[in-house]
Amino acid sequence: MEKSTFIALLPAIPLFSFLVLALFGNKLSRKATGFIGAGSIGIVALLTLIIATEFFHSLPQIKTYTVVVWEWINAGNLKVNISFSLDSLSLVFCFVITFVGFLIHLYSIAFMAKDEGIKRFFAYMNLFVASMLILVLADNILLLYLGWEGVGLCSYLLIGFWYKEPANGYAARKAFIITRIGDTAMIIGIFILFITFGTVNIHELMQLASAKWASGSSIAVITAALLLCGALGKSAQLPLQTWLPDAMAGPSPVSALIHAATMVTAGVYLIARTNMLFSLAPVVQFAIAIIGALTLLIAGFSALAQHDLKRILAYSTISQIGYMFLALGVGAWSAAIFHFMIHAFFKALLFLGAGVVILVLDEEHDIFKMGGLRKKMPVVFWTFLIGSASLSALPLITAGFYSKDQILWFAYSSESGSLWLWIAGIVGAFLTALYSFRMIFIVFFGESKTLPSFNAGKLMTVPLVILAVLSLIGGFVELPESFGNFHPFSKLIENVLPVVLIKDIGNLEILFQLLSAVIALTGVYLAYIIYFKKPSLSASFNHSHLNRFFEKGWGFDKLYDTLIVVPVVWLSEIDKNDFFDWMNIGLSKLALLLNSLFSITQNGKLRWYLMSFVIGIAFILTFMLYK
Amino acid sequence: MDVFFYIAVAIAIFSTIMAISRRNAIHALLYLILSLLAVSVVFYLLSAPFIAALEVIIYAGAIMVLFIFVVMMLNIGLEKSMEKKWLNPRMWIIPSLLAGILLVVLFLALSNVGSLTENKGDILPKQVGISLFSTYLLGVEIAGILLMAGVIGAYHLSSQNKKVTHRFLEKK
Amino acid sequence: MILFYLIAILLGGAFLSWMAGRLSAALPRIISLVALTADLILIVAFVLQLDTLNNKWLVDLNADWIPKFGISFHLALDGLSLLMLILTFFLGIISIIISWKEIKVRVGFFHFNLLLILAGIIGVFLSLDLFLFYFFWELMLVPMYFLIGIWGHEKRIAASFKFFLYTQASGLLMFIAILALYFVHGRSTGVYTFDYMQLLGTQMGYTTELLIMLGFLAAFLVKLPVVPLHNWLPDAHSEAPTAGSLILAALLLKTGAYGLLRFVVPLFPSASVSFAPIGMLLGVVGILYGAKLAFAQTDLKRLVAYTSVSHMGFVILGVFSFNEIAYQGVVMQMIAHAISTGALFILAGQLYERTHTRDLNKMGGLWETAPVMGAVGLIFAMASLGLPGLGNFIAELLILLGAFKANVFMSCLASVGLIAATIYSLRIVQKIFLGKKITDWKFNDLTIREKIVSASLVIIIVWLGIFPRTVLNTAKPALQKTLEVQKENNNDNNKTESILDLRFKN
Amino acid sequence: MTETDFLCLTPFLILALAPIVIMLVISIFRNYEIVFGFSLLSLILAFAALFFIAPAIPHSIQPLFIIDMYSLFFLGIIFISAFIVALLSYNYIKRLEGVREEYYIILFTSTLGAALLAVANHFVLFFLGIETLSISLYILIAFQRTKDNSIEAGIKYLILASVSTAFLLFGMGLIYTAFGSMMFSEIATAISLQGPLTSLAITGFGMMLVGIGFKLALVPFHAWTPDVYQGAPAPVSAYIATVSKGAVMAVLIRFFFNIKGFDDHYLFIIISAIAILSMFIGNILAIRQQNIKRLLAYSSIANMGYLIIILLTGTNKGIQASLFYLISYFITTISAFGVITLLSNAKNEAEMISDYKGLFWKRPFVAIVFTLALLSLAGIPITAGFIGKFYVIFEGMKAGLMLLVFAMIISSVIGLYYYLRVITTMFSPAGETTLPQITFMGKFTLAAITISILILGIYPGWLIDIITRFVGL
Amino acid sequence: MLTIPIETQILFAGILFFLGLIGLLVRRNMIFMLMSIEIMLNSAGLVFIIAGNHWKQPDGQVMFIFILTVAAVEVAIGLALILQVYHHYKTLDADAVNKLRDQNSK
Repeated sequence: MEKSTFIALLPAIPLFSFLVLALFGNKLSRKATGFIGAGSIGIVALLTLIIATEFFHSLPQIKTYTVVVWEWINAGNLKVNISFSLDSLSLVFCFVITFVGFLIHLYSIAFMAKDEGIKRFFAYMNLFVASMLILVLADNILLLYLGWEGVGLCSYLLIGFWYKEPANGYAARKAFIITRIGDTAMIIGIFILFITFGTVNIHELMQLASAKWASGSSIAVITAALLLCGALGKSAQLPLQTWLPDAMAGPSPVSALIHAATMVTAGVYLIARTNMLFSLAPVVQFAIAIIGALTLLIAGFSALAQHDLKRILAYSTISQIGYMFLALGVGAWSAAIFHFMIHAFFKALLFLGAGVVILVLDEEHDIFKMGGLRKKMPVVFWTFLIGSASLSALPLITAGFYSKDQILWFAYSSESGSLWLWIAGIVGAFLTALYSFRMIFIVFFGESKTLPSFNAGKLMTVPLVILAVLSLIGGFVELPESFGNFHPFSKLIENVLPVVLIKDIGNLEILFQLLSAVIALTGVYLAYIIYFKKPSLSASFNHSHLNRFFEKGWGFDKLYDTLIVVPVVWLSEIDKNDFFDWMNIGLSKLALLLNSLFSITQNGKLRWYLMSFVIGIAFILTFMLYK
Repeated sequence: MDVFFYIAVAIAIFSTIMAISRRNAIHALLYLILSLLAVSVVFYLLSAPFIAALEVIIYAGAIMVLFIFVVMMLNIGLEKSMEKKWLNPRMWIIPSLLAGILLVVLFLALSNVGSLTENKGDILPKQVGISLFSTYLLGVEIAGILLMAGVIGAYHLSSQNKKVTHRFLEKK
Repeated sequence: MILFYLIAILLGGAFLSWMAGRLSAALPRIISLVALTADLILIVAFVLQLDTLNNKWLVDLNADWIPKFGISFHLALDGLSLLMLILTFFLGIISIIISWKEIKVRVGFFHFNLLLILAGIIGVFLSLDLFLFYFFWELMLVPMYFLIGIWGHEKRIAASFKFFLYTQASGLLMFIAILALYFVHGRSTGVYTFDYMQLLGTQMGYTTELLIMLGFLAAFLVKLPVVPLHNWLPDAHSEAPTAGSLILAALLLKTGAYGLLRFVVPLFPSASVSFAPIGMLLGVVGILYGAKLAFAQTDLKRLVAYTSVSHMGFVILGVFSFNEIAYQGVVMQMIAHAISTGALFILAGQLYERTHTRDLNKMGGLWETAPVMGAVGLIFAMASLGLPGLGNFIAELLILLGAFKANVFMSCLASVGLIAATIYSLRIVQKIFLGKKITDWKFNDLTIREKIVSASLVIIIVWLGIFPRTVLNTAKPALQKTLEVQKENNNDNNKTESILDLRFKN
Repeated sequence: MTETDFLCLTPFLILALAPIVIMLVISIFRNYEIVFGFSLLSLILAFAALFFIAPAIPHSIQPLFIIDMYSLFFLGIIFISAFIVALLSYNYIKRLEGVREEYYIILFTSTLGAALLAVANHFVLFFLGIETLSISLYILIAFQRTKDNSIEAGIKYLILASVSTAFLLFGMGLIYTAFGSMMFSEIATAISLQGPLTSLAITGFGMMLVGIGFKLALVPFHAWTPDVYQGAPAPVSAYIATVSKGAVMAVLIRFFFNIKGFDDHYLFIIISAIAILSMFIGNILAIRQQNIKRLLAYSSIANMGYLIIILLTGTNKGIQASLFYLISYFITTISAFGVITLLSNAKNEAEMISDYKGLFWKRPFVAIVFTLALLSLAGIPITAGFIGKFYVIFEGMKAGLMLLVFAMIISSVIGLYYYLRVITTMFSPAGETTLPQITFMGKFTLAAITISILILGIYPGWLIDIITRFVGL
Repeated sequence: MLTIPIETQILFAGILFFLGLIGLLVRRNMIFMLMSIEIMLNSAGLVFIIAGNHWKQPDGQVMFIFILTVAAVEVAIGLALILQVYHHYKTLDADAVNKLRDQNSK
């Protein structure tokens, strides 16, 4: 068998197990369900490894594997295949999806053990993995769109997994609809691409675009902007970020997999994938950087004000993806991907950890009702600490430091970078450290307020530990020049994505690194002061309006409510019964009116009839003679 | 001769007006007979002596007698008070107006005729007879059938029911 | 002759099942099932023995009917009609299966009407004589009217009246237009005929062409329906019995779309082009307005009915885009919408059978009671919002893409419909299956019979989503020919006559 | 009188002799069945006679008669309709109390009147025919003299018909004054010699229109129709709706086409207006009607409105269309009234729509017959009415009468509403009403009519060919 | 013989005709209505006589004879019916005989 056909198996296996679970789910035991659900992902992870090995073996020569599975659409000049292609970019994503995914699946077996919907859960999860793999492996943009929507669907299904609570359903729909808004813009962008170039193959499209479109031409800008809209929706960036915090209504493994590690970074993938297009539209690319910067700040502040453990993580996710966008915006492609990978490790870890906390505290989400958990669940504490440290980019030991620093550096140093972007990044980094350790101190230190009802099993802690290790050492695949100058990751990525262009500003990287390390540490220390040493400092802030403003996500929800939701609902209410119906009612009224009118003449009186006779003949004769 | 025509016309119109406006049925019928007689004079003047005779005999004679017979039979005199109520003077207005319009139309139509020329000569009753029994023979036969139908119908409709049910009982 | 047999089998089946209705209730069901299956097998067998699908007319049957007026009994089959035929037979079978338990009274007459409607529908899909076409077009109405009026829900009478009057009024306008075309053609060539093939490329003045086309449009747009003319649809759909709603939504509406493709575009090449902006606008308005109303409804069937309005907006949008992609999309939409909306109506029927209500506010949390039903509902809600991987996506994608070629602005507006579709489709799922349980209904999940129906529909919609080429390749030659004819006749227009010349005396 | 004359008069002679024979029979002994049988036989004979005279035509008996293919055709459909009405009357009349045999005598005289109209070529015959028909109809309408309704309908019809006859006569008189002849053909010649119509002649035509409009129940001379249809015995209503109207239509077409009335601008407008008014007023009046007989009356007003469109086409093809339309209208109306007749009994006339509640489930056969009849009236395909309407619209459009055609279409949609109302009532859940059993003969007749409705609806070609043979191109 | 123009003669007939019409419209008593009809028929016959005299043809008179016949029959049947009406309705008021009418008209 050709090695490349393995690629098709990647999405096929989880899809198959999804089918099995969906069709025969009720005949399977809970154990078998978990086995199939997690096992299939395990196999895929293994397969990814095999493919990766193969890939690395032939590295210098072959950059892309492609496999055509079947002809999908053939209409007019639109010819689309179900076909996958694998390059290093996809490979990184596949790796994250399958490995992190596998760990999360493993974790889920324990996490969902008592939930009656476990079969549904695993079915959806598997479907998600399949869709996500399709997304990253698709060799044409329509197939990518298929995966794109597929993950959206799974996200919807899993957010609303506990369907009995109407709020969950609301959150799920919100997520779907908001991302759908972005997707619609994106599909229009796809239309433009197809209409202009007559193909939907991403590779060809990019070639043709760079050949035919002038840089900065309006069509390129429009197309790039439209695709960006899709990415913004999916990756929960400004102004479409509001769905993600609500999406935490789903089970924690879902948050970990979909709303932290993989799906939300699809936007990053899309932009990276179509990077040439964005290079042709520098305005849009710069807008990405700005959006990223703004988002990371806004989300950072919001995270600081949250009470709900998972919402903190959610805002943190938004913020971190903001970093990735910032990186994309300044053309630091591989930095973005690097941060994506590291982020996947530590954010999955954090979510899983949070999941354990919440689970053992009987669905307690409020961090202020937790506390002192350090002793009671040491494994969770340590892994959570590692995750938070990585998130805060504590220097040297954490992977997050390497990835984030790279972004910060490029935010300033790349050709389109600027000081302002760097300042935003560094403020964000400070905020990150602050809220991360706010979490740690409030949840794990201090006096305990709620007692855990049981201890988490091995199946849950092992993935935590693995992820914690990855969060620590993951960063060593890419070391800055000032510190080891080891770049296998960016070399890998640069097979596909362009190299970041650096302004000629001399070797200041070490300075920036030091600065950010200090900032991160300051953040941690400040958190220690405010939230542990002198909680009164934070308490006063907790009730301020500003805090509430931050907590409500800067009022975006409210704004959208008044601007969009209220008018739409109003519109649908005022004309519920379809005012066109009045046309019919009017006509039938008219007919009935005429009927009653004419009916008067049919009153049975002979002389009336005679009168109508005579009037009729009078009219006829007068008309005929004197018209 | 024209004078006679106008006199006859005047009488005819006058008596017709009287006929349609009397409350008493018998009076009205007598005026009607007068009107028919006047018209028969006109027929005579229009070189139709035979028709004039027929008018007197059949119309004024037979048909009107039939009327009088029915009026007598139903003893309509009793309903005189009703007639008074029915014959509200205002009720004349609209019908007269309508008929007036039609008459004006007819008058105008006639004034447009213009080129009608008068032929001289008479139509003798003999001619009428010959025409009736040659050209229009089939018409006469049909008229016979028509009369037969009339007779049967009049018989059927006027015969009383043997079984008398009260009309209220007949209702469904 | 196979085409004639197809119709004859249905007619024969119709009368047989009516007669059999006196004997037992099961017999008519079996008879109609057999008749439809026979038809399906017949047509499939016929297709399988064909070498190629590339000829425009796969089979052509032409016989005199009323020669004095140039009316013939002309039936022909091409890829487009073939698809519609298979769809009709398949959904016919489905509609019989779903009525198995629902219809308890006057079973014989019910099946009589059902088969008669189907006969009318396939007649419409096959006729190549305009008079015959009109004949079948009207033939569908009466049995449908009976179906709604006898076996429908509470307000069935008003609904059936509305349905009948709307379609009849518009149909008569089309009839006038057919006659006008006949005369115009006869006058310019001396050949008085209703034959489609001969009427193609009729020379006429622009105004004449436009007016005649409007007559045709009236009928098709009402059937489709397009927004200001759509009022009959929600009533008819929501009041009809499940099989009735299914046939209405899945098949009857498609006759309108078919008519546009088969008649309006090739017969009136230049008028249809000049009408295109209005047509596309109507489509967009339909998409958005239908979606808006769908969102506001609390009656499940009514909601689905309005989604039909919205989805059919895509069809007209595609038809007036005049390119192959859009047309392929239209064909896909016809089929995918038939399956997905049909399935939703079936779902509504199943729910009604169990809960005796269609009120969404009384439902909620039914997933717990009926997960399979929920899953099916979910899939078709997803289909209806155009989720990739399901048939509707391909349809809407192709239509929007085609429309984008023709008119960027309209296509972008129409894309907003995708968002709107998301809103209402998710509302369906949420209101019925998710959320808190309001009532304490206890009922069974789908029975085996219902599962088979649902499963087959799910398989088809997924099949359409991932193997759309089955449909696309079949319809391709027919659509290409249509476009060719349209383009050809559009070029040589020496049009001098006007509609006023229609009056003539010899 | 030549031999050919006599030959050509055979159908009329049979029609004239039959009532006399019946009278003689009655005078010996009254037997309903014998009279009935003899009547049917005579009608069949009269019809058969048409085939014998066919070779001798066209033949005219100066000045009154003209017997050509056209009149032969009308004679045929008049005889057939009369035959079916007689057939349907059997039970209905039999159930009446008192003498009943006279019914058939009058049926013959009225048929004779109608037949004469079909061959009339002269005002005298026109007048005599119309009067023979009317006078017989007075009697038929009021035949159930024990019933208020019957008598009331009779007197209303009598007075209105007499007035209309007076107008007709006055109009004829004026035309005679204007042209010096009462023969259609001579009037036509005179018109063509004189040039444009004088105002006297136009006044005359206008007044004649009253008489004809009354008989055809065209607006504004329509008011009697519902009352008379309701009051008259059901078969008689059928007779009025078909034979009487058909015969008048026959003479109207002949006269109108002779004088080329469609060429006169004002006459054209007047007739268009009358047609449009008839369609709309007829249909609108019917929409809330609860009484089926009245409903059918209104429907007939509208249908006559559709039919006179044909007058304005001014072509032989138009006449063909009108003939087809008439036939389809005849069988449809007879079938509808036939159902009413068969479901009525001496005490209870099945005339309210509510009487038909649930008919579909109680008497499926009758209900289907009735449904088809109503659908045919509405012009829905597979029924004769559809082809009839198609034909009329076809010829109307060919002649460029777009306004009329559109009016026809819009009003027929209004019309559809009330037909549907009746149908809906029939298939709504069964009501309480008990309905009489239907005889085999009745069923057979209805079945035959219904099948012919269907045949004409599905395969009308042969009839069109026949009509073409009779009227020529 | 008369030297009166034919227009005047017909006008006379017309006056009689419309007088009859007025009578018909005004009177509610059916017997009077029947009488008015007779006036109208008679005046219509008068037109034929006038026309026949004008064209010097016997046809007008022949027509009159037929009209006479018909008028007689109509009167006979009309009176018979009026008798029946009187029996049924106990009135001769034409307006009171209105059982047959549209149920939704007053």
